Amino acid sequence: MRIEIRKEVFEPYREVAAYQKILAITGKAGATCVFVGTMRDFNEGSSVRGMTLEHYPGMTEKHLHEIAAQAGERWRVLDCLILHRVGEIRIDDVIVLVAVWSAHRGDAMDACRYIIEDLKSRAPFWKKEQLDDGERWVESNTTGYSEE
Amino acid sequence: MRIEIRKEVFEPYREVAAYQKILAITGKAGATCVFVGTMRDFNEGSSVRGMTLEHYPGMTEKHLHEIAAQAGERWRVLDCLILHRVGEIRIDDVIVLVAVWSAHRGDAMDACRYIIEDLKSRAPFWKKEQLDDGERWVESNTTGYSEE
Amino acid sequence: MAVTVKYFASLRETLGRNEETIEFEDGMRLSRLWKKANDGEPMPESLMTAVNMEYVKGDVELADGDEVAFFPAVTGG
Amino acid sequence: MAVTVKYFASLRETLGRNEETIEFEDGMRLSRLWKKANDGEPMPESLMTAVNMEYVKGDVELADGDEVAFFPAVTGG
Repeated sequence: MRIEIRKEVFEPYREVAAYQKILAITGKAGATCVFVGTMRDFNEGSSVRGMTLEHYPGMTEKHLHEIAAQAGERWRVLDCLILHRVGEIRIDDVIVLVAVWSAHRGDAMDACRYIIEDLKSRAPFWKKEQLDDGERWVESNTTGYSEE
Repeated sequence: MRIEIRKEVFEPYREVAAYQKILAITGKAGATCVFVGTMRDFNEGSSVRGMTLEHYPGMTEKHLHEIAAQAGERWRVLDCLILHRVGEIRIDDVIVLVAVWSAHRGDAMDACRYIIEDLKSRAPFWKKEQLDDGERWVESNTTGYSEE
Repeated sequence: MAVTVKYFASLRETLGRNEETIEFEDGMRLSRLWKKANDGEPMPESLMTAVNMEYVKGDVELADGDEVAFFPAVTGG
Repeated sequence: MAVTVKYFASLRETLGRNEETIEFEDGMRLSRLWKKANDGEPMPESLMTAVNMEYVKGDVELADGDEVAFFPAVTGG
């Protein structure tokens, strides 16, 4: 299991492929589910130019380890990788990567979903968006679906 | 949207990264969900050495396009990529890749799950496993979860 | 009139053939096609069937030039 | 006895400080700590609270050396 807070831009698929290479799970992991969250240029009806991601050093890492452990108790998980950016984020930068390896697809997909939903609602990160006419703290995360 | 049946081994994360580069969705796709299915060395209690994947040329591609279109009707999907191997598969080869890009995570994850579940239960592919003592046709796909 | 019939996977191996052309008069349905192609044996219930690369349910009527496929439960992914 | 208090995000900006040490006698609870640190103002209900980097619910008692954090709803991912 690897959980890291990153100050620098990262390429998520290169990270997943590189991490998988060091895992000793050849022939065991029939399923991998990867979620990648990327900085959009719009949020809640406004055009967004960039943002600053703040976190609580120490607690954030601790909380992510707890989430991963909980997922491992609820589903059969062989390994997982969680990377999350902090600092100055530009449009199209990757913000978060969650990858879960399991023998079977249901376990990998449910665990990945569980981790990203908990991360969004409970992990201590805060976004401050730069808009055309100033800045604003994001007050809460969305439900995860487009609003019609 | 790209849907391909592949006779040769492919590296899934390189495929996702390369496909994403040609998509004109910069700043729009806040969420990507990727599922990768890999050949295990065990199935239904037996040790497996490799397998042959047969498909129905024409119908398989048609069916996968229909699945992708249905997912796009049910969820807000910006794009998707589906790659599936056929022919001789070795342990640890990637069998299937499903990647879905959406503005929001719920849409990407639900659509990806929908596509892989339909693909497993309805897309015309058939697996013949090579065991230590002969071959066998896989009679049905599993539920997707480890059995305790 | 004639249809092309395809068999896949374990069914193809059991029958020992993968494709054939079956000629018939008017009014041919799926179950009768199967019997005509397979020495009068009834069609196994567990088979999946497609006509012109679309799944069909029930004993549909066939038309000249149709491509009919019989196959066991699918196991891709 | 003393605890370290941390504030994050919009709360940190509103209060104009990110960390402080608050000294107290025995029997200090979270709500009283907040008031002591913030001129007697009641603690906003919407805040999330953590003690020693674990979320806490309710008005828990604090111990010497605890690290207490107050912050608004989280918005990562």
